[in-house]
Amino acid sequence: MSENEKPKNYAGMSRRAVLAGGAALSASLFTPKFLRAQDFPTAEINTTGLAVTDDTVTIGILHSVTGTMAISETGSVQAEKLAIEQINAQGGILGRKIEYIQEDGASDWPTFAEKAKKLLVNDKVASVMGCWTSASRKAVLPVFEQYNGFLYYPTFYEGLEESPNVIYTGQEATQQIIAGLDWVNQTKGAKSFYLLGSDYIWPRTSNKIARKHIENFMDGCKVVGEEYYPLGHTQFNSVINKIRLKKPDVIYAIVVGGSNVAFYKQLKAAGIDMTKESPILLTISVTEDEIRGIGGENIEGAYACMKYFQSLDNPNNEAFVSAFKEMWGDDMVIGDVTQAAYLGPWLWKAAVEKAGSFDVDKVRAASPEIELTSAPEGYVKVHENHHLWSKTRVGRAQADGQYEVVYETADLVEPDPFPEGYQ
Amino acid sequence: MLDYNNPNFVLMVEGLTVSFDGFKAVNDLSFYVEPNECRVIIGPNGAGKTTVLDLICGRTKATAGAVAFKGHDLLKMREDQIVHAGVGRKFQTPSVYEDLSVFANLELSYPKGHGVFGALFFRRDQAVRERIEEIAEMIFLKDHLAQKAAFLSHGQKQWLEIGMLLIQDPELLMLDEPVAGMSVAERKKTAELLNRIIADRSVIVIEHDMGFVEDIATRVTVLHQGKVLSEGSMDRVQNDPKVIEVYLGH
Amino acid sequence: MFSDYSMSELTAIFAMQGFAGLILFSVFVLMALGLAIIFGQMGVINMAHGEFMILGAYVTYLLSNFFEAYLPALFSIYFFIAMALAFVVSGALGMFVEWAMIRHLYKRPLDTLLATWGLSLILQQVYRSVFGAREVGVTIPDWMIGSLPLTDMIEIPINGIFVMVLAVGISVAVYVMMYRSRWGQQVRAINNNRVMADAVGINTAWTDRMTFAIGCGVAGVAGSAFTMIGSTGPTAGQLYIVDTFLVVVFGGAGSLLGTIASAFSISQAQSILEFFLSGSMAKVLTLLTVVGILMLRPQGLFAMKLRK
Amino acid sequence: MINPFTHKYMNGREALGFAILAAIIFVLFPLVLEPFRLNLFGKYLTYAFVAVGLVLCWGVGGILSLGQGVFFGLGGYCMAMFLKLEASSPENTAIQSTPGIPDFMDWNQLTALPWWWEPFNSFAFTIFAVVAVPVVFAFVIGVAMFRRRVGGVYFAIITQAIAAILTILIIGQQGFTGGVNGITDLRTLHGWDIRTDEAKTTLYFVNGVLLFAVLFAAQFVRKSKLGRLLIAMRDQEDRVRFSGYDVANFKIFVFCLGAAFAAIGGAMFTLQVGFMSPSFVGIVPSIEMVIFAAVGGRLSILGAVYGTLLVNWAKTTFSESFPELWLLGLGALFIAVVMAFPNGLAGVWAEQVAPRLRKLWPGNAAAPENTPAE
Repeated sequence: MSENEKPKNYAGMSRRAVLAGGAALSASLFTPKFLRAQDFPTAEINTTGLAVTDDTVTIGILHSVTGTMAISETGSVQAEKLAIEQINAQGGILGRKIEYIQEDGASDWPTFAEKAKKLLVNDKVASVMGCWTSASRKAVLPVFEQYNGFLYYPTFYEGLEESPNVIYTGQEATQQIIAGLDWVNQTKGAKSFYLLGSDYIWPRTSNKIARKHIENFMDGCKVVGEEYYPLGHTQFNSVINKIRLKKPDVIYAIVVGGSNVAFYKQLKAAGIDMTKESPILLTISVTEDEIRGIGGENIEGAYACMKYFQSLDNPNNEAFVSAFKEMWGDDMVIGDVTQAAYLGPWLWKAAVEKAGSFDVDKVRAASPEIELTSAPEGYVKVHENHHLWSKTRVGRAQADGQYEVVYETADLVEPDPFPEGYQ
Repeated sequence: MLDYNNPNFVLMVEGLTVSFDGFKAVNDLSFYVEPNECRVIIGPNGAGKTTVLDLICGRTKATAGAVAFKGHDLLKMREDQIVHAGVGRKFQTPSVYEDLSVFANLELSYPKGHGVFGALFFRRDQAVRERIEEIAEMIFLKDHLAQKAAFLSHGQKQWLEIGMLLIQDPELLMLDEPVAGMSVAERKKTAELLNRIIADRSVIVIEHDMGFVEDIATRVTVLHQGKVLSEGSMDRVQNDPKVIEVYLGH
Repeated sequence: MFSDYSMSELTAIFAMQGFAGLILFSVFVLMALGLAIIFGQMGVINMAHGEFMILGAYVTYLLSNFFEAYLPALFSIYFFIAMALAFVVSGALGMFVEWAMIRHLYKRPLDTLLATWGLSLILQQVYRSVFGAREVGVTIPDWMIGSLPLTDMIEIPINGIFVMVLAVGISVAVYVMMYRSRWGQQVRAINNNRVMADAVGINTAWTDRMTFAIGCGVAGVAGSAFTMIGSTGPTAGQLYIVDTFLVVVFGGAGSLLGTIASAFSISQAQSILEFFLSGSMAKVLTLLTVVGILMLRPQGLFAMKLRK
Repeated sequence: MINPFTHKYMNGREALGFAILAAIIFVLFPLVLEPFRLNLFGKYLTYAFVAVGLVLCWGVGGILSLGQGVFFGLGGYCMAMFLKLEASSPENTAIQSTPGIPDFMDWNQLTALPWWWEPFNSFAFTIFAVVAVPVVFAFVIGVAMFRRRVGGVYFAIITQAIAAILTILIIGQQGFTGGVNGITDLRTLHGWDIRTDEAKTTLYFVNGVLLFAVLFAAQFVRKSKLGRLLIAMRDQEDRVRFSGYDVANFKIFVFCLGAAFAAIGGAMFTLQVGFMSPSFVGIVPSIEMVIFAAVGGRLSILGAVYGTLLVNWAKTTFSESFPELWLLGLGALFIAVVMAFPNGLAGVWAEQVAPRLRKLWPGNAAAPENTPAE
């Protein structure tokens, strides 16, 4: 991890600058309440023996920093650390500084379960920011439920889950899919869709929802192909030929990891110029992070459906992006999940303060209806199903690796992890 | 058509042929071995001597021909089945289990417990021990039973391998250069050993050492380019002009 | 599935699909050649083969950055320099690895497997520490991207042509080296009988080192070429390892022609299956067929029948 | 030198080695480790089953399988299927469109339990299947490969490919297998909650007892004539064949035995960890399991257990404090164990430690297990 993991200016002169930046940010955006620790006696706000002292509270960060998933999870770790830093600069939570214990899931699901258990049982952390893949979340879920821990999970995912011990700060599948499909249908007149994905649960579930929506809710639209390639597959010329044969209006791609890079490079090499929009490429799996590996010039013109893009034009986001770059380096890019990870500590802070307690049961009870006006993506709110209300946005990839936001839903989209009519 | 049950011969080889990518290492070879005969096969390098043994014991698959042993069609059998039928084979370079003791080497060759479960539940009983000691005595290794085979001399390894065959009491024993690398004294002892062994069985030996061949051979077959060049008693073969030409000619 | 299409459309698709098969074939050949040299000629199982490829890819990445920053005028041809450099760098690392590790293990092929697996882990971590865990984007000169329209409907990817030309070129070079040069004779002599080769005055130690280095160097070139079609990250090398080994083993170790024939049959099978089935099932079926055939014919497609 | 005329199942020194390991597993660990760590060690010990099998297959028999994860996984999946069915009672799954089937099936529009899941409602069948399914699978592979005399490197590469195929299949058939997430959220075994600390401690001991059963079985094989035959086969396969043995049968047997051991480990893994996923089936875990055996000493049955414990403990410890160093360490370990310590811990013990101990404490030195040659 080393290089990416270490704050660029941590050791150097500008640590103060980071804090100042954080403080400035908070002063302008996060209505600061100056809470003093002595107003909240430890015994009262922590009745379940969590790692809370008179001036600190310990939380866990649980991501992969080694193994194949380290590529993806790095940004989340960075965002969570930034949020913690900023919260501390603002005086912490209930007057207590946040300390964190970071554990490495090592891209290995039992390790995630093992480390989750360590964090909850040995370290008694008050909450955990962590996990990225569904598999790792599924692995830790029983641990969190058994030991009554509280997890903030940042990734957009397939839904079909609603745990009392998890707050899902990313989108469940319908939030990411439906608005995008409607948009491409209404503004681009797209009628036929070719669904493509890496072979595992998220792309399959997402494509299932997409197919139901296309077939049942979009007039005259149809799916002309659907298929999956093993994770790590690097040869897409055959499927590109099939796509040519079917001539879909939209290629709906949910390819992940190293396959992503191969897919877009080969698509471009095969003469499918995405800037010509024939066919249109719509994806839900490529954030700014992935574009760095793919190369902006190879994906220019593709559309992505997310809730957040680094280029979002609002003051919250400007402050967030500059603080992030200040902490981690100017060459950093921020993707959808990174932003969602950043929300975790803030949502927890808000919930703890609303509950006036670190006790998991009280935080849980306080969580629904928590609002964050200061989120980089704009206003978000916690639904009682533990997911976030958030807007869906469509961005168009540029050669410089950023997205230009071309559409956003007028209202917040309600999270619906068990969508009726889509199963 | 070969009469597989012809009682006059222990081994009948007819029309045996094998080709490697077109090269015929053994070409339409026929010979017959009688009971209690010691047949020595000689021939220049590359004559196909070792290949013949390989073909008989199933190590190499023949392209054409027939090999009959006591009513069995050896060409249709697996190596281990051929061994069970009563054919033993010693290799050119001594191949013994170097990591195991002499005792264990002989024990593994003891003809009992050859199935998976037989081996798993094999007991080292009195009969086994006595037989092993008997053989060890015969091959001059009685005092070396506890030794790791790796520490034996080259000649001793040759003997051990012969012993490993003897313990199975085969009816046909095939020895590929049994005295290679032995001292003169060891050769003498080996010749003695072979003469004792022949009493109960037939033996095919490949050998270059003519003195040794004279000591043991009942009959000699000379191979050349995969074919029989000459066959008969030592004297007859030695005086055969074709043989002389091959060995001395050009 | 074809009833809805006109004849010309179908022709175009089949032409392009045939081309896709050829590209896959070239990719397999490039992946497998280095390994075929090392495994086939030396009997060494190099599990770090993928990491040597990625080293070539990283060299290309560094060079692309260098040219972008300092020699933008020459950017359009940097790729050739990068491939040459990838050969040298991977080859040099290969030479070092042979010296430090492999030469002690020639009699223990299964142990080379474990040791080189260890090496692959180390290299992965080194890449991660140096280049970061994320994939890096390698900028490809413009002329190498895009496609050549042959007819209205048939378009041929330029990088595909490039990979094919490269595969042919390297195959010929390796063939000449192995079968037409004195050095190749020595390598094969060693492969047949090490002791004898030593005795007749072949410097076996040096020849081994060069063979290993060249195998790794070819892997580096392959990795460099793959920046056009695949990803460059610390763990990307692992994606190739199973396919590569199967190609070499299926072809029959020790036979260059076998490797090429096996790359051809596996790639065509996979490419055709992928066209008619879903990607995952195509992959499973291809692998199963290869494993099945290997069970029936363990010596591979083209192994020579030898006297034992 | 061992007396060649006696043939004992276990000599005094080996017995002491077993006793010490038993003391460590059954007394020391439960006393000094808190439940969380104990469970962790229980998980490590499930890998030891695989490592012991590898000692027989690879160290003794010379057959290197890079697909042991397949058998570990199959055993684990069989157990997971039973537990998942129990966790998916119609009451627990009332919110699904088809209650009574596992949740992942419901998400994948399955409306009935696939027929091949049905038998896993029975615990007796499951226990049988845990061993039988992997063994049958190993038998098929073994017959196909060893009858055709595929060995050595080729066998390693083909088993590796099989591991890759099975992983792709399990991930691709997610409606039937749970896909990449695996079979998760396993709760009870015949109504007994396996997630509590007490249950995990109990399972730890069950695991320990099973491990010892496997160790005794391995010791029996090792000391039998079959064990010596395996060594003989590894070094002089032709000689064994021409001593009248059908070599393939012995290889098939030991490969199946290794598979059975791995499968028991897999089932215990599922019970103790609470889920099973394709990430234990693939190439990487399979190769890591080889290193457990190699570190312990590829010829030493007890060494395999120590090797497994040591590597996993190091992995947990290192990745807690220096995650980036772990891969370097693991890689270096692979190389070191091949180049410098081919006999692993057992070799170091027999060559370095034991002689010194004996000097210090004459006549009473204990060796976990001695080096092989008999």
